[in-house]
Amino acid sequence: MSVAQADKTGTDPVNFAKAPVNANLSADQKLRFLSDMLRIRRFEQSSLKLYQQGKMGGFLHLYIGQESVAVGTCSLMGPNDHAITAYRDHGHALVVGMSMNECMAELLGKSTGCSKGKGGSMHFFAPDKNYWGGHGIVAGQTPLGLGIAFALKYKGLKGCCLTYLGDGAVNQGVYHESLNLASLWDIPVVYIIENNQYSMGTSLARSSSIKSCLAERAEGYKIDWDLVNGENLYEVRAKTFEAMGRARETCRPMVLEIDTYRYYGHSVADANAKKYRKPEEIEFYKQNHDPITLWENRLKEEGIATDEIIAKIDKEAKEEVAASVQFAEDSPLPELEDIFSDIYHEVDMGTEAGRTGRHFFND
Amino acid sequence: MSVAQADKTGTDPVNFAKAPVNANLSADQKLRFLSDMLRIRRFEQSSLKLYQQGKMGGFLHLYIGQESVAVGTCSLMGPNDHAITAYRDHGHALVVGMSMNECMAELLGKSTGCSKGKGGSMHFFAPDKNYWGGHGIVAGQTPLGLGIAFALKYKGLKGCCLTYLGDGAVNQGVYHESLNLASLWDIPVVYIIENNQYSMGTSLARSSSIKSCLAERAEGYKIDWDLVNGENLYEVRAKTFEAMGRARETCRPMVLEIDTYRYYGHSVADANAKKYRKPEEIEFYKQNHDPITLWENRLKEEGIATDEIIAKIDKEAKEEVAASVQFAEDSPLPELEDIFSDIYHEVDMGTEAGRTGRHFFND
Amino acid sequence: MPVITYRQALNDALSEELTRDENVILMGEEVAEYNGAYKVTEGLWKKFGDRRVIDTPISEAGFIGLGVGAAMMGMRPVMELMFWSFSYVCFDQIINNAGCVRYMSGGLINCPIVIRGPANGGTSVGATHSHTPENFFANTPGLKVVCPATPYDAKGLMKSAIRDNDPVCFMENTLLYGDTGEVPEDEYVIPLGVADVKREGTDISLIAHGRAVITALAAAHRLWEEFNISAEVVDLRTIRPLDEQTVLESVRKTHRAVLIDENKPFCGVSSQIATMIQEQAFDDLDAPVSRVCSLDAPAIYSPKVEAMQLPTVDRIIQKVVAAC
Amino acid sequence: MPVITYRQALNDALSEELTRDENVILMGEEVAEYNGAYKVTEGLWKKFGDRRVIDTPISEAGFIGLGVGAAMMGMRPVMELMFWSFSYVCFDQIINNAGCVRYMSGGLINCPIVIRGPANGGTSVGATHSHTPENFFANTPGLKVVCPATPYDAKGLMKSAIRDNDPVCFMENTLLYGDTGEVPEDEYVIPLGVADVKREGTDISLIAHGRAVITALAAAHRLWEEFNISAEVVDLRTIRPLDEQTVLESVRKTHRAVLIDENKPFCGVSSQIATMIQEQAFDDLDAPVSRVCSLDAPAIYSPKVEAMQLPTVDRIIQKVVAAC
Ligand SMILES: Cc1ncc(C[n+]2csc(CCOP(=O)(O)OP(=O)(O)O)c2C)c(N)n1
Ligand SMILES: Cc1ncc(C[n+]2csc(CCOP(=O)(O)OP(=O)(O)O)c2C)c(N)n1
Ligand SMILES: [Mg+2]
Ligand SMILES: [Mg+2]
Repeated sequence: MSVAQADKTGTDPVNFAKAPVNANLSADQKLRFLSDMLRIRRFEQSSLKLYQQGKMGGFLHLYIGQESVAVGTCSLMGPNDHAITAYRDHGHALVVGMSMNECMAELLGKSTGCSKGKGGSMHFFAPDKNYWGGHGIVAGQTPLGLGIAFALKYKGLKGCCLTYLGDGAVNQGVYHESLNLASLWDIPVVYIIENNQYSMGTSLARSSSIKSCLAERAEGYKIDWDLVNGENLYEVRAKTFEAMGRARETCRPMVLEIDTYRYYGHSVADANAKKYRKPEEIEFYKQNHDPITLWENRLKEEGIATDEIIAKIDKEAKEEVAASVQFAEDSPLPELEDIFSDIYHEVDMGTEAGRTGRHFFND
Repeated sequence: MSVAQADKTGTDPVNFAKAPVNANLSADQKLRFLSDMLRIRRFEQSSLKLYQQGKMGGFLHLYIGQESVAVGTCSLMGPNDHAITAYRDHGHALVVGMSMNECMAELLGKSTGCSKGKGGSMHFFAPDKNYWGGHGIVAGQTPLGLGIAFALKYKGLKGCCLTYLGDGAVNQGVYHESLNLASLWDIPVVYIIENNQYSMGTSLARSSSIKSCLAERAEGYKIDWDLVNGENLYEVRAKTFEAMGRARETCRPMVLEIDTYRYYGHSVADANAKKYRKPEEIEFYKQNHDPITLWENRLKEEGIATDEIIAKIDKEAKEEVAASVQFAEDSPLPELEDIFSDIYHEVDMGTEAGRTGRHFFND
Repeated sequence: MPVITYRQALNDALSEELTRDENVILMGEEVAEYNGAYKVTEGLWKKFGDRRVIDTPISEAGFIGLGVGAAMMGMRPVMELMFWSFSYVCFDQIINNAGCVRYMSGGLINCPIVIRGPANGGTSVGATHSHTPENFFANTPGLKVVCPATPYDAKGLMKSAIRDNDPVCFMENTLLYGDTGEVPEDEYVIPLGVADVKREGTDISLIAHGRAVITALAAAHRLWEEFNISAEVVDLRTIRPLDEQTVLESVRKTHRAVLIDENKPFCGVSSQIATMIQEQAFDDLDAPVSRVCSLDAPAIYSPKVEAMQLPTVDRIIQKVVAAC
Repeated sequence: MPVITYRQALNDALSEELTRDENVILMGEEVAEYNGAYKVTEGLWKKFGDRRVIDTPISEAGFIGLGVGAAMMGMRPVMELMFWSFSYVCFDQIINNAGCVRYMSGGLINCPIVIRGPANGGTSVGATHSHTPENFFANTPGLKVVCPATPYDAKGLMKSAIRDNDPVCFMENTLLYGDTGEVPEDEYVIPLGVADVKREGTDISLIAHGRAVITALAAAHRLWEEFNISAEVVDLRTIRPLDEQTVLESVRKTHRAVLIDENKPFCGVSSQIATMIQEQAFDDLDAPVSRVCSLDAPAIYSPKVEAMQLPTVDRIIQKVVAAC
């Protein structure tokens, strides 16, 4: 059933700021959210430049336009809460606390990258920060998030796993298998559909047949669901907090569908970025729904931020990015022999198991 | 939306016999349904004996108890209607018109079998009768039925594909992918969930988390669905006819969930057949819900059948079965070289493509 | 003869077969309105419309299964996998339904489907997007596997694959899409199961498929220029059916073979070729058959390093010099 | 020493490891209340309860993915596939998530999962249920593959597989579950990557894995009795990591090898072994390495005929006699 239908306490549009999880926020915390959103945007803007300079390979999926989703949801993570997402993974990575250095170095394929240059843009990981990536196969991460949450419950830890997927990913069967398992076994997983309305060049209407929304499919599995206006940081936090709380306390899963929008193409290689979406559409979102601008205005209204403060925060973000670019550029590439580490744990550790028998079959 | 909710015309429980598709049935047709159900049951009862005599290998999944579903639904197939099911495929095969001879011979692995002894119990096929099998991988047939229906629409033929699956099969992701595609593209497929309440030893409650029923998951895809009491042949036909009619006329898919029950184990090899279900439960169904007994009583009430007529029909069925056993026993096994035919069409036909390059790599 | 790209050659083949046979349709993610993630289907949606060229949701198991069902009904679906790596989410549909339905029906059904898309490493898209499963599908009796290396072969083989009455896995390469070559304007087809000697030689046979053929040709050139070694380059073109004769004739002439294979080594295509050669040409061999495969690790992202993970001209030359 | 079945040996290994390590759980279709489709997990649900031994819906991609996620968190899930054939509906989860997550995370994550179940033909369950994908998974760096032939090996290898910190594909055989053999009562483990000479011989090496080892031993017996040929039988036991040394030592001693492999021939495990032998023991070979594989067709149902589709003692003897 839709939570919105069920019970509106604390989720009445006008009240999101008053929701407990938002009401007690300090000015510093609120400014931190702005800083985090700006850090994501600035990080990606220069990564785009580097890509265009030919300093990266493969794919680069930019998160710009969706920052409020990662910041709003990941800012709620406690010590036993975990997160896992798809290939559009830079935003979540920075919010959970990964350094720009390790992330930028990964983009440039350097050995100082978070994945030692082996994963690239789609594969940022930080298990020490409860961040499990970064996955390239559409919806392939959806049962992994389920398993992470299963382990939490098994170990008796009160936590949940935020498991992100896109509006196109909902049509991979494994997501449905995961929903049934989550509900059948009471697994504390919170699925977050980041609905940016397109899967590559395909609009939601051309890829999904739905009743009223994508999250509603959860009904068939007796899973609660809710719709979230992603441009409103307070709403994102209020509704996600509720879902996480229920998961932690009752182990019940939930599906949140968060409306958002990406400004750039599906990936930087997307040649048709401005064909399947009218430039006016993109402009309209930038003008009226930019999550950063909206949050800045909100903070100004609340008297927390001034143009000066905002400029200062932005300047710090840009400086952090610049430093990370420098770090990445200065970092060494992996060596040829590095190709053969990080494949088998036993081999890497030089255990007896890792030394017994032939593991690699190079001519 | 549930059709039952939407509109009850012609589907009001008391009226199934009066539904157009049943009202005009001749006595012969009604007796034919009885004969078809008895033919399935007698066929399978002796196949069970043969299995126990060690004359078969592998699996034997008996349909006994579910006969009214195959008879009720397949009896509605017109020239452009097709059917495809899983491994519990004997009943549908006999109703679409496959001969007992070719079916029994297939069970014994004889070259006179419908699949020349290459497919076995799980793989009966008769494309000339619009019957596409017989598939062993749970839910693997669900997108195939979609493709058959897609081809019908593409060729401009007014027909549909009855695509059967079990209550356990609904938790394979590919079924959900198929539902989305069917609705998104208006494909005339009718999914029929034969809900016999168990997938092997697992009850529905232990395998599926649902709101009210399995078919209801179709809601999330904007697909109409309905529940059917499988023991009532009139109801099965009335509701299936409605679904097929809509599919033929509007190309809209539908999901029907037909309640039924299997008397025997999951397969004859099911060692626990009487452990996960109380013998009383099985007895209860046999006593109160046997589709054949219920139909016999109905025909008696209608003055169409007498004990003599029923006995005669049953006798004919048994004789047909006995003859098919004889035929199967007398038939030859495939030759060793037959292992290498029916793999590549081009090779079998001796075309140039079939003669170019090496196709088989036997030492 | 006109010189066109590998991409254009495929596009022409698809366009000609769509025109030729009403039963041919194209289906896949972004193949229609988007013109294809790698533009192989560019312009075909405009030309043939919604009915013939169809965009799908991200449901490979669902739409590949749909294609198999439609093929059983006599259609000739040409299904695009944006990457062959994504065959791993529809593996069952390809192997069990496309590959086994004819056998399990005792020959009552055939399945004239083509599944196509790129299967290659070397583009820094990471381990999950760089799989080369030609060995998996060629392992499967009932399936056919084609890996063209040039525009000419790509067009002629695609037309044969579409007209073939059995399921064909057609594996392209994103690094070859831009390569150019002569392709006749007149209609032609290349039968499956016929290898092609891309360069004649007398001292050693370099046997390869797909992009490895191009690498082998570059190596052969340098071997001649720098080492005076005359290398023959045999392009398998199709993996199953396999043209063993051409391979054996070459080895019986040169008495030496190095196999170039972008597959991972363990049970890669080259392991089958090596096994076949040593079994059928044992006495003709003056040296063991050796291999140059992708380095045996998941595909590494780091672009410069990944370039060294695939078979390189230098590694081929080392092997050849060692064998001669 | 007690004589127990292959099934019981596996059951004992699972029970001991469940007792030993709280992080070990069993999960799969019908593994708990039903005691396992093939009774390998019999009694374990009663003994360890709902929390440790868990029945799943028919959602392989979902629950194998769940197991991978739980393993990333430090659990040691032992996942049953009722048949390894069903790995084709969760192929992506096994190869991309279990197999690649360590690499793509630069070694930050490891995945101590065991995926187990039977992988064999010969039981008339038809083409879709008779797949033997050890070559597919062993092709994949990041995965390990184990194929035990005897109760003793099954127990010792299962315990090592569960304690191993990398993903292990453990492939059993429904035709071996009832086989009996001596298994010590005291705790023991068999390291992965160590082959076992199951019978010593001097004239020819028969190299096999899984049930083919049993067939090879029967052939070796008759070869000695009837032809006075002394055949050595090498059981690979694990496919990856692979004990090449033991294979090469045997071949260097006998100068001849016949590979027995229930895999399909094209790129089957034996193609890798043959390639390795001819490359590393070329000068020691007095005859080409030859193979006896499953006949190259989908598994036929007809029981008597299917028995001939797998490697038989007669086919082995023919090959050996031809090679000697
Ligand atoms: C199984 C699979 N199929 C196709 C792809 C190629 N692909 C990568 S992202 C993508 C679109 C996904 O869209 P959505 O789920 O909406 O996420 P978004 O990119 O909008 O964040 C596609 C088709 C893939 N990576 N994996
Ligand atoms: C992908 C896959 N997983 C598991 C199996 C083994 N299996 C065969 S039938 C079955 C139970 C299916 O139950 P249901 O869908 O309810 O159909 P029913 O047998 O009741 O007709 C299982 C688990 C299989 N054949 N395929
Ligand atoms: Mg999207
Ligand atoms: Mg059932």
